[in-house]
Amino acid sequence: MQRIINRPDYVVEDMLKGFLKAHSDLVVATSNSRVVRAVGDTEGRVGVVTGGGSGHKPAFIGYLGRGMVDAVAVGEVFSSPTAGAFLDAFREANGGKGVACLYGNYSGDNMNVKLAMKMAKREGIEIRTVVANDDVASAPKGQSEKRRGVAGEILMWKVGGAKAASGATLDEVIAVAQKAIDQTKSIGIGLSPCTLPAVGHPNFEIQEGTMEVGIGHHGEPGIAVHTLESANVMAEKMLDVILPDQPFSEGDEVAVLVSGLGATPVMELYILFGEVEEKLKEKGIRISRSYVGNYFTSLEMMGVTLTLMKLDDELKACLDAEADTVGLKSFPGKHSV
Amino acid sequence: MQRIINRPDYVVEDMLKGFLKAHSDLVVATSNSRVVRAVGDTEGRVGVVTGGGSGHKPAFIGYLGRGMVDAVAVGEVFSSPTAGAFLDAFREANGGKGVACLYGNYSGDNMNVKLAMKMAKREGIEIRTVVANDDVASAPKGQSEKRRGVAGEILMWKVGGAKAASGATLDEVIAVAQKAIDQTKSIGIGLSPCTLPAVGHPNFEIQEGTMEVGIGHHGEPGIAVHTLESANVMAEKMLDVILPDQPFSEGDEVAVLVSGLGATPVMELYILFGEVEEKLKEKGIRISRSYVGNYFTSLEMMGVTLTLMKLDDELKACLDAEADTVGLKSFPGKHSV
Amino acid sequence: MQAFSNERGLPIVEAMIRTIQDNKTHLSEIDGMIGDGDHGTNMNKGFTLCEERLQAMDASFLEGLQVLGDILFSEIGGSMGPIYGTIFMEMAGAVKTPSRIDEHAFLAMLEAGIAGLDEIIEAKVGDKTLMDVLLPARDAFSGAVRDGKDFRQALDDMVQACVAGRDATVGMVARFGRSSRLGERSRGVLDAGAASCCLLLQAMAKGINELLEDV
Amino acid sequence: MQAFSNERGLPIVEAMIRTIQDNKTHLSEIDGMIGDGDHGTNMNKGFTLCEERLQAMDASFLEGLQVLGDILFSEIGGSMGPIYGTIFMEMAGAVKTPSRIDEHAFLAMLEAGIAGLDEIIEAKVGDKTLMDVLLPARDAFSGAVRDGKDFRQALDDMVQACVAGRDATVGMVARFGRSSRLGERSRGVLDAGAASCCLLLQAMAKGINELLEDV
Ligand SMILES: Nc1ncnc2c1ncn2[C@@H]1O[C@H](COP(=O)(O)OP(=O)(O)O)[C@@H](O)[C@H]1O
Ligand SMILES: Nc1ncnc2c1ncn2[C@@H]1O[C@H](COP(=O)(O)OP(=O)(O)O)[C@@H](O)[C@H]1O
Ligand SMILES: [Mg+2]
Ligand SMILES: [Mg+2]
Ligand SMILES: [Mg+2]
Ligand SMILES: [Mg+2]
Repeated sequence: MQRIINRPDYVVEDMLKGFLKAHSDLVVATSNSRVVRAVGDTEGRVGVVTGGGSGHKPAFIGYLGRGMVDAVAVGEVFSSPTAGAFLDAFREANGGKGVACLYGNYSGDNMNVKLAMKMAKREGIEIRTVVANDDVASAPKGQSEKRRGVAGEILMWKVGGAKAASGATLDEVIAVAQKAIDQTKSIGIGLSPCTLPAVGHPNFEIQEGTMEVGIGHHGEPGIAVHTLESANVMAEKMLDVILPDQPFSEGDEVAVLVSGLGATPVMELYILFGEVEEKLKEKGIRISRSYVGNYFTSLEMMGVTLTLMKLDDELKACLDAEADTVGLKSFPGKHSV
Repeated sequence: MQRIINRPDYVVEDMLKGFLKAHSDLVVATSNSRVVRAVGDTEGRVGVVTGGGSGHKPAFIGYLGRGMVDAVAVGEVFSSPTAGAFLDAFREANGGKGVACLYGNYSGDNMNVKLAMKMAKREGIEIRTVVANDDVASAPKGQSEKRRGVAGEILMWKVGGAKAASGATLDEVIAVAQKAIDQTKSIGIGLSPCTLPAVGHPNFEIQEGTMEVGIGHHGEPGIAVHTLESANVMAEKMLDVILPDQPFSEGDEVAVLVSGLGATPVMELYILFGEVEEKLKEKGIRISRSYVGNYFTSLEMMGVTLTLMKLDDELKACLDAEADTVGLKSFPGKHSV
Repeated sequence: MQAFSNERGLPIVEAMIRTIQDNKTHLSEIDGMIGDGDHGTNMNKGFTLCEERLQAMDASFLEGLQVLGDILFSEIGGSMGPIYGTIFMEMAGAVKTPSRIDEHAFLAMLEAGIAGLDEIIEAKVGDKTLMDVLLPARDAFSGAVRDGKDFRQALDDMVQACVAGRDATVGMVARFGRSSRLGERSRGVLDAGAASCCLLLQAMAKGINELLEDV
Repeated sequence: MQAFSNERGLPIVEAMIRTIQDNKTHLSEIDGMIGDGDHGTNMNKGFTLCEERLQAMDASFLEGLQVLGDILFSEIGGSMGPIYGTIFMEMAGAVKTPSRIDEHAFLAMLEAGIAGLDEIIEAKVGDKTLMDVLLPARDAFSGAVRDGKDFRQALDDMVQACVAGRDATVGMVARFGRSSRLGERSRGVLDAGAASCCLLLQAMAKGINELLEDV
């Protein structure tokens, strides 16, 4: 295990120490060592909270900041944060107008959020949730409540965060975040496993010369193991699953997010994006916002997730709104067209 | 080789196709397929050019954009761009006030830049260069002309780009870029090799359980191979080389850039940053700007580079100036303190 | 009628802590077969933190359960923190600080713990989770109480149901949690959560038994 | 006096292209011992592009060299593009489109190629680079001309010096380029650039020889 760590059981603590120091312009520690919040307050507006296991940098804490997320509950590597952390994140993000908890569909997160909401309610904090389920490979079309949340969460946070920053009500924030994730579909391809520092060896395998289509963000098995193919064929296989699911069709305008899983050279993410762009163009689907990079990773896994969001004017405005976070900065009026 | 590519010999072409599509708001193609330029023109101000081999994303083309680099010459993977590409980049960036070519000290780049400058001079374009040599491990202190340029180049581009954007003269841009790199020192630690797609196997080795201190951006041998140590000891070993070299000493204010080499989880970059911060504080050296992430990579190498820049008011102002590129966006007045 | 003193009931919680500590490796091994192999570690972390916290106070049985629940809530993420945290917090809050706890009070506690879970999980009997122990245990205990058996007998019935429920998970296919991803391949081994739940209820029963007084 | 027609001199450039194509694998193998094993590939790419470009035109010897230089300049990065690009561009520009090229003109071309390199590289004889072939070749040719030998004899002397220079690189430690990183370990094998430079000058000499006429 060729890693830059001190104590394998304390990587999250050690990481947070560095993160808080490095980004003191954007984030601050709170009384709960597993809750980080954005600088500035949410007084008089809706607060946005998320949370999840560690090991997905820049997710989750990298999206803290103006125009995106206000407080994050931080879990162990690949493990849900505690209910207590979610509760404290709710308290931190509460500015009197309620809190939108926008998180991913994993059973631990679901339980901890629900438990924290119960406690928060007793304190009079109004919490509503949107549960991201953009990973189309994680359950069949009819069973979207079983689908996991993956890189599409970033677009959900961006949209919900922009709406909250605009002074919208909790209902409005929830509605647009729900729309964002409803119109977003993702799929991953895994090319190598990853190793949790505390475990010391990979806990799943991907044979050299094969690729796992539909892999999850923690190595959850995909829908098929294929012989390794070219970027062109990968793009095709991914689109073949995503496009009919939404469906995305001729005349649609979409945002495309290609995220590396950690160890794949960014050069290759662009190669894949180039293939996706070509295929979408052939189908008459227009990409008007694009994000390519390591946006939501899985430690040092090799592989990629492809995310498409069907756009409308409201979603576009929210994507384009100014934001200043570690993982995503956008200037007003600046975007790919 | 678990990679997302089409044709191993055409990864640069395929990458550029995707890059240009994904970032059409920031960059545009030129008549030379190996030259990419920022949108907007340099009319009436100094243009900034750089260039180098591919495989270092977001370097080099990821730093094209407002407030940073105006045109980039793109080479094959880990290989200098052609002299022709540098010449065309000069032409693209020339707005009548001369061009600052800010690049890294590699023999191929040196030759191609010199040859291109000779041609440019014939066309009446004034070119001056600053050659980054921040990698202290690549030659002893007295022989800084032999030292390679690594991640410190990013700070040089940021500073030079900001100065050029402010309307300064070519002399002023060159002077501040030279100061930037003179006050910047870097060192890398390699934890795993990387594989060029066209070659198909790693062309150097790093034994499991060891680390190569002082490794170069293409796997150039470092100054020592040690048993793999904790992040704490890595930070110490790196600072032990960097600090006396500048020297950085008590009372200094510095910018710190921790860049992953590609496959190291970003979580670990923060762990290393945390250790560096602590050690610098003990020595009375104050970090007032910090950058942590995959800023200058080497395909899927595991490992990290640590870069320190000694700050003064002019350098700080240039680092903080607004910039809008794929690899580095900064908002005016927003920075770590 | 049989009952035990809430005031002097902390040894029951201590016995629960001990059984988790003693079976840490065993529980992780079971989890390792069809899960990620950390169930013993996860549980041990929370229960040992609780042990430390309790050393610094002079807690009753219900206060001990409350501390356990609080720590699971605030220190243990994943699924075990909220599930066991809910069970113990709800049990602790089910009865209003009585001086003695009889079988009716204990039944109310079991019912409250299970009711709390309703809001956060969906698993039922047959899904290969700790519910395969918890629900039959409650049913056995409440059946015994309904049938007029005394506290001691009811606890015996409960423990029998626990063991039967735990062992029944061997034949099941997991439908929740990490091992559910394996589908049919999850059949043939115990469920880790069922195993820990069985250990905890056994320790609870044994601890209560030792403190039971006829009143 | 001996000379060859510039107009009909393209076969010389074609012979140079062919020798690189024929020795592609060999050159990469040499580079593989102490470099990154791509010298044959790099050279072949540029020279083959030149071959294609020349097919579409009716070039003279000097125009052929110019095309070769241009292509190396614009299509080949790394170190070979600028080094060989400079040599051939400067050689092509050294003499003002003469109808015939004699030994004096050819010497001027060699001198110009080397002078161009001065601005971009520092390597001298003994540094284990192509300069270990190029500089002795020029010296041998100019010495022969000074001594009053004819073009043919001067070319023979040049080729002898090339081979000796190339072989001398075996005993040297590389001081420039990729293999210089190996220090002492770079001793014991040929330098790839020296090998290709020797091949090119040999092909050039042979090509010229075949076209030489007494005038
Ligand atoms: N959604 C769920 N509903 C009910 N029980 C669950 C659920 N998820 C997990 N469990 C229980 O948790 C146990 C695994 O616990 P543990 O290994 O500590 O957590 P993790 O699965 O996060 O590693 C399983 O054996 C099962 O009994
Ligand atoms: N700085 C230099 N000065 C002179 N010759 C050089 C220099 N760098 C490389 N060479 C020559 O180039 C040859 C290697 O060429 P090639 O393998 O094509 O390039 P690369 O080293 O970039 O892979 C070496 O054998 C040497 O003769
Ligand atoms: Mg686990
Ligand atoms: Mg487990
Ligand atoms: Mg090479
Ligand atoms: Mg080579």
